[in-house]
Amino acid sequence: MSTFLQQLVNGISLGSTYAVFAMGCTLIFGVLNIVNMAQGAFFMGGAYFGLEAARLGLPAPLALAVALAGGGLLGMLSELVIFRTLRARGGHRWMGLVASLALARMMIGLAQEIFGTQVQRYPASDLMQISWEIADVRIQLLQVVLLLVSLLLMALLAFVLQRSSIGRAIRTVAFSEDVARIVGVPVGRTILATFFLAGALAGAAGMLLGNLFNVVSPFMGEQMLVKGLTVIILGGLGNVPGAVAGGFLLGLIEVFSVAYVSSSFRDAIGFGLIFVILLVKPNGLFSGFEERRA
Amino acid sequence: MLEGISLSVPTGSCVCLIGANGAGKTTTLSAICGLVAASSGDILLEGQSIRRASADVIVRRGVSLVPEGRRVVSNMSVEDNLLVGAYTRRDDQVGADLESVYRRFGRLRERRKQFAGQMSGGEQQMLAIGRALMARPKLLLLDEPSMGLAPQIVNDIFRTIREINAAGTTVLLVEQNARKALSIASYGYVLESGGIKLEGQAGDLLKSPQIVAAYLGSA
Amino acid sequence: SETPVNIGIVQATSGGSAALYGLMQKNGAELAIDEINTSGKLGDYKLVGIHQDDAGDRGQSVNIFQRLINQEKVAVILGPTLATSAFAADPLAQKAGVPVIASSNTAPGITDMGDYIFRTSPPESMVFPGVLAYVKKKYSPKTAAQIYGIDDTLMKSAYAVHKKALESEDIKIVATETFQKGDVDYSAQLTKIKAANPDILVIGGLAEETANIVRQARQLGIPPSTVILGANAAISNKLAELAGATADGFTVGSGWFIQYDSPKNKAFVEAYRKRYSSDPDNFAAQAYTSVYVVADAVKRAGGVSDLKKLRDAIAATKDLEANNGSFSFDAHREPAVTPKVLVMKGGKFILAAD
Amino acid sequence: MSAWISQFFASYSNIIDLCLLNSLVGYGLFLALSANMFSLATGGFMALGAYCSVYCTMELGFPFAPAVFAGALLAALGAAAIGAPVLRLRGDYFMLATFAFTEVIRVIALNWDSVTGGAIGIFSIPRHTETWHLALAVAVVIYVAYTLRRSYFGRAIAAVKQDDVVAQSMGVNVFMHRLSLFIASGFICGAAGALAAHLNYFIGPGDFGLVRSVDALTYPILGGVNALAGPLIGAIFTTLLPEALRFSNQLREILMGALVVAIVLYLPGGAMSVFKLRWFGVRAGETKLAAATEQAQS
Amino acid sequence: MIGVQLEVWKIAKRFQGIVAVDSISFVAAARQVTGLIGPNGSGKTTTMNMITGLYPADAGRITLDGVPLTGSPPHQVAARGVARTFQNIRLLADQSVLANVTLGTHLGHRRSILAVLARLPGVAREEREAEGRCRSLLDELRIGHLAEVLAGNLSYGDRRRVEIARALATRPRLLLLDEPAAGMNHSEKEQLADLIRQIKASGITVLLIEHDIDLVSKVTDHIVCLNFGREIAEGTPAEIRNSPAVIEAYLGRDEAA
Ligand SMILES: Nc1ncnc2c1ncn2[C@@H]1O[C@H](COP(=O)(O)OP(=O)(O)OP(=O)(O)O)[C@@H](O)[C@H]1O
Ligand SMILES: Nc1ncnc2c1ncn2[C@@H]1O[C@H](COP(=O)(O)OP(=O)(O)OP(=O)(O)O)[C@@H](O)[C@H]1O
Ligand SMILES: [Mg+2]
Ligand SMILES: [Mg+2]
Repeated sequence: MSTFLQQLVNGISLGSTYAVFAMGCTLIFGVLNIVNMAQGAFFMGGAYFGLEAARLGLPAPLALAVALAGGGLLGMLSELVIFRTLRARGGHRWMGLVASLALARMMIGLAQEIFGTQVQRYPASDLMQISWEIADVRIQLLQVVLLLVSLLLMALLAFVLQRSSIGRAIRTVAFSEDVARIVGVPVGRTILATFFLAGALAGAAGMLLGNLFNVVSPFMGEQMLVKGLTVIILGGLGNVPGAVAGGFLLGLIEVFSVAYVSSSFRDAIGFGLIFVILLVKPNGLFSGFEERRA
Repeated sequence: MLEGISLSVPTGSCVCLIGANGAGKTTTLSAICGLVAASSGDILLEGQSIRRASADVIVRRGVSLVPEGRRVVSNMSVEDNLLVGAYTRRDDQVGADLESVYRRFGRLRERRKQFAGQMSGGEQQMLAIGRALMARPKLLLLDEPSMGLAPQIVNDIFRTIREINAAGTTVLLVEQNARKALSIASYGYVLESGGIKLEGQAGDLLKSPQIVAAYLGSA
Repeated sequence: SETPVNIGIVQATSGGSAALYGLMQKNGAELAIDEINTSGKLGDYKLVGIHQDDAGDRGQSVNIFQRLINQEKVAVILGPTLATSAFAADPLAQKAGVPVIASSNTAPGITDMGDYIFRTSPPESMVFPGVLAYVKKKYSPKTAAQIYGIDDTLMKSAYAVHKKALESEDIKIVATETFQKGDVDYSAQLTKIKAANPDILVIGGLAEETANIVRQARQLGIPPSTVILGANAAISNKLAELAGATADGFTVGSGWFIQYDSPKNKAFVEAYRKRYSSDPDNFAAQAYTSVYVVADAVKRAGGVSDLKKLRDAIAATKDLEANNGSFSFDAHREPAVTPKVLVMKGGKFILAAD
Repeated sequence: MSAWISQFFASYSNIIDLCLLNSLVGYGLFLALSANMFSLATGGFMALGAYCSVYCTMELGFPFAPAVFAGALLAALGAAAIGAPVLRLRGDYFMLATFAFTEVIRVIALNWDSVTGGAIGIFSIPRHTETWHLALAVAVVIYVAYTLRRSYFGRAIAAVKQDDVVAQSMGVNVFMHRLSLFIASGFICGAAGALAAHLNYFIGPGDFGLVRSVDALTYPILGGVNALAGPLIGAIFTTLLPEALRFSNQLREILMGALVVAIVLYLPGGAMSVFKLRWFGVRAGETKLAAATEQAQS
Repeated sequence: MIGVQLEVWKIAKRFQGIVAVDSISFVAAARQVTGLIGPNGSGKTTTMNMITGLYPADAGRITLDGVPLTGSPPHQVAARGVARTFQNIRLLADQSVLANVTLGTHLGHRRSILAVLARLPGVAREEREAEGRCRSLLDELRIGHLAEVLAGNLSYGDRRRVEIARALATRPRLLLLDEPAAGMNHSEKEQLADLIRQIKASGITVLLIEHDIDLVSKVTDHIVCLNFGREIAEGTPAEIRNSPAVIEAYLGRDEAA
């Protein structure tokens, strides 16, 4: 029983890192409908920003703010350098994929140059070490914080997207820039703000994960990007609660397939399941109905 | 595609623009609200040039467009489509205006939670008009607002345009239904091959034999 | 005038975690080349290192091998970083008759590719049984759990070696778990292992992975009485840095370690620190040794005009003074070194007291 | 002179082979992309082709050609099998499902030691693939693509790509068209996998993962999805780039990224759109359009 | 080309609780023009979508010359000789007008893929014929000069013409037109009316959805009027224009003649 509970805790804490990162992804991939493969690099960048801040002796919340801002700035940079130009020149969505992959590559190379190739860790702080043992189940303070942060961010973001005029503006821009202009939405600024938001979420996720698992490396974003994409598609593109639910789901699937089947088939089980889910729900688990019509 | 068009829409008036397919009517409206850049000439709004202003700035200054082909945001609900129409507004009258759009188009109220993309053609047209009204524009540009609407609704639409105009909004109307358009407009321009071919008081145009033959048909 | 001896150094310095090992080896090799050239011990011969980065991509490794062999006319190739690259590229050198000396490939079958293929990195099978024997003697464990990287050639073969050694020592394997490159969370596997309550835990992972597994294992409450053993590749300064105090008691075997007490080694560590302002690891040391092996062979072969002769000279390397004592190749062109058992204590590897 | 050529070939033959091999994969993806199928199944298809053909040559003693065919066929069968359910999915959902396929194949390859050798892979594979095999395969695929593009089949595919409702309403069996392209793409990728396996003595599961699939997509996209030569140009460019930039050592990754970004930004229609750039101030194709619209107004 | 008779019997369609078509039955007689009118959202386009197989009908039956059509996917319906235009114009925007129209000839090609790959002589001939026919269709619709223009650059009215040309290129036996006159002015509508009469004269059955009651009256033989997914009136144009139900629900007082 305690093993089961421990695995549940493991799954939820892994899932919450996926969830925070996936929220940023769903903003860009789902809501804005832009393929930005550099999202994983913002995640990595955020972790390094946070790391440097922590090494300068900033307290954890402030370091998190630095990671957030850093990730956000990187996001804005990618919009300004790549996507804005591509849009202006009528590039295809797929070109964004190639360009952002290349951007991610540059950022990884740059991180290697600046911080070295090796994995680094956050300075050990007492706060990070706190953990409890309840009925033989270990829970870290950090895990709880991460869970709360992901739920809070979800509530906030879902509200902004669904209920506020900013959310409507973003969705309108994503549908058609011309339509957005017609109703007076400043297209460029809105997209830039969305990129900031998505980058900030990625950066925050990077720092949280870096703290929880003690791994900051130039390559940390690559696998996370894959997880993030999986999660947002699983949860239904552009659906913020879906991304969060999908994050927890993926975390739990992974942990439980290790726990009760076999760790060597973890990914096969995970992806096999996703395959089946997609066949049953072709627009993701939490999709509404088809909005297009003939 | 357009060459040397000059037209003026006095404050508070209702001016109508007619012409054959491909004459350049849509392009004219697009140029006014900043969607396409005019390659020469100037566009003045209340005496100030808006030729180089970006579309969102123009909208903020009170220009609102009902675009050709509806262009509703298909993956957003009807209500959100209307609310995004009021994006530039910061006053507290938005709710009241929403109510008045719903009063005008009962169908939209029934379907406020439905995705706009799932609406029928005519319902989308109502939505596009409603969205433009939500901005409370000073200048309303309408590109074939009656397209795809049932006759009864068409009459409603023209009545609405007249009311809005009477309430002080300046209207520039592009219509294929020239007879109806000229009957509510005060002044009209006829566009052909990217240039203005004829202009005059709406009443005079309605009687012009040329216009009757080409655009009105015998009633 | 000087006769150049071109030495191809095929090490990944970009493109993923391979770069970590590649960079170290490149550093070690270049340090050795410069030392030898300034010492003038090769007389008219001057070693010229030609480093090429294959980014850990074996398509590129093959491209590089072709060019080094046919265009640069290298006398010997050091590398490549990854065993998968070696399997693809080494046959070219074998065919062309150019000796290859690997200093990080520890997978089985490397030297089976042909008589021109050598390595200075002791394969896991040479190292681990000694480590296990030591642990068995000291703690007499009955049960073991294994965790290894299933998608890594190196770790997959390390796993097989570990398993065989455990079986031959009659230690029961109560749990076998795997992970993949890029994983950061091992808690699911470790929770399972904790439930199986093994006496020892054997990790088949690279240094960074191992560090995290060790740390998370302790965090999840796997008790200090469970001794943790690692693979040869886990030996790195990173381990202590990443795992902190939780790494205490971590046990590994190695052909080389930084505190090895010999004048040659002290000089190497000193020179390395001075030049790169960081500590060398065993990959750097093995690459360093490789260059000395080449230099020695060039001398004995009397030049590089005949690569067959050079190969024979390399194969005949015997009792060469190296930074880990004396170095020889065995009949299979594998390093004949006596591995040492190291235990982590207070952030440092120390020689295990028997 | 001939000495120079043989020296050149000895030094660079693997690069040439890789260019051709990647082009072949690129054309496999080109077909899929031409019907809007953003497929990440490439890695899986190549793995099927590679392992199957190696099994045929090394275990069953097949000659080379039948072994390659068997590999390609198995990949095509794989495409047919997953095609039916997966082709119902749209856009990114399709992408994820094909990626899931690749991952499942990779994990199977990692675990099925007796056939695939697990992570250690299979080495000492006989080297059968010659440069002319690859060149021939690329030539055949280009011919097929070229001929089909200009036929009613090509028009139907173009319609499927942009609006499948329209295509259906004009009598195009959208599902069958997409499925046959997907199978063709699987066949080509499988053949490429088989050829790759017999090129470099060694295969392992790491060769066929996500990276492989994404790289394969970038060839046609970077080259230009609307031009037949796109995949060729894209593949050659991406294969040569790391070699050409080798001088830059540590900065290589950064330079490579920057170059690709620059190309995408300056040629947003792909590298092949360089031919549509303004030469002499006039854009190819533009004059025609302007003339036509002028007429329209008179 | 011999037009077919379309029979629609008690078809229904609902979307998540919205009843789009409740129960509709009508017959579009062979080689005649039948009008389908009704207020916005009354289910006209949905009916057309069910006929063409884009939406499966929830209930009811659709037949062509007595042979059931219900349940066939759209491409099979097209193969039976049913062609349509779309109310929300659906052209391939980045392709030329000619390419858009030539797509309509898809079903006309008899040569197999293998023949295409082998470049048999018949293939090229077929292609040439198809292109020739499409060009003459464009000329008929007075947009021949726009053949090479990208469809996305056309004005609204011209796009409608391309839609019609594309549908005609399929050599239909039943042509479904969804508001073809939207966006056209008076004289353009006159031309369209002539075209519809010509189409009828060539023996094609036409089902016409249109809000311009004058146009509908001019060209149709028979009109069906819907409201809230049900049929409220049926008859000749004159009968419909005078039907109180139609006036009440659809035309409004001013339009009644
Ligand atoms: N992006 C473009 N590129 C080239 N030509 C264009 C473009 N947009 C419009 N045109 C051309 O400009 C001319 C005017 O088009 P416009 O859409 O303004 O006509 P319109 O008067 O609104 O016609 P309609 O009544 O059919 O809507 C047309 O001939 C059209 O082909
Ligand atoms: N896919 C869909 N999902 C939900 N509701 C739909 C869908 N398609 C149509 N509807 C609804 O069904 C009703 C009938 O739509 P339809 O398009 O058939 O109307 P119509 O008679 O063609 O109207 P119009 O003259 O305005 O084009 C409308 O109220 C519409 O909102
Ligand atoms: Mg227009
Ligand atoms: Mg309709």
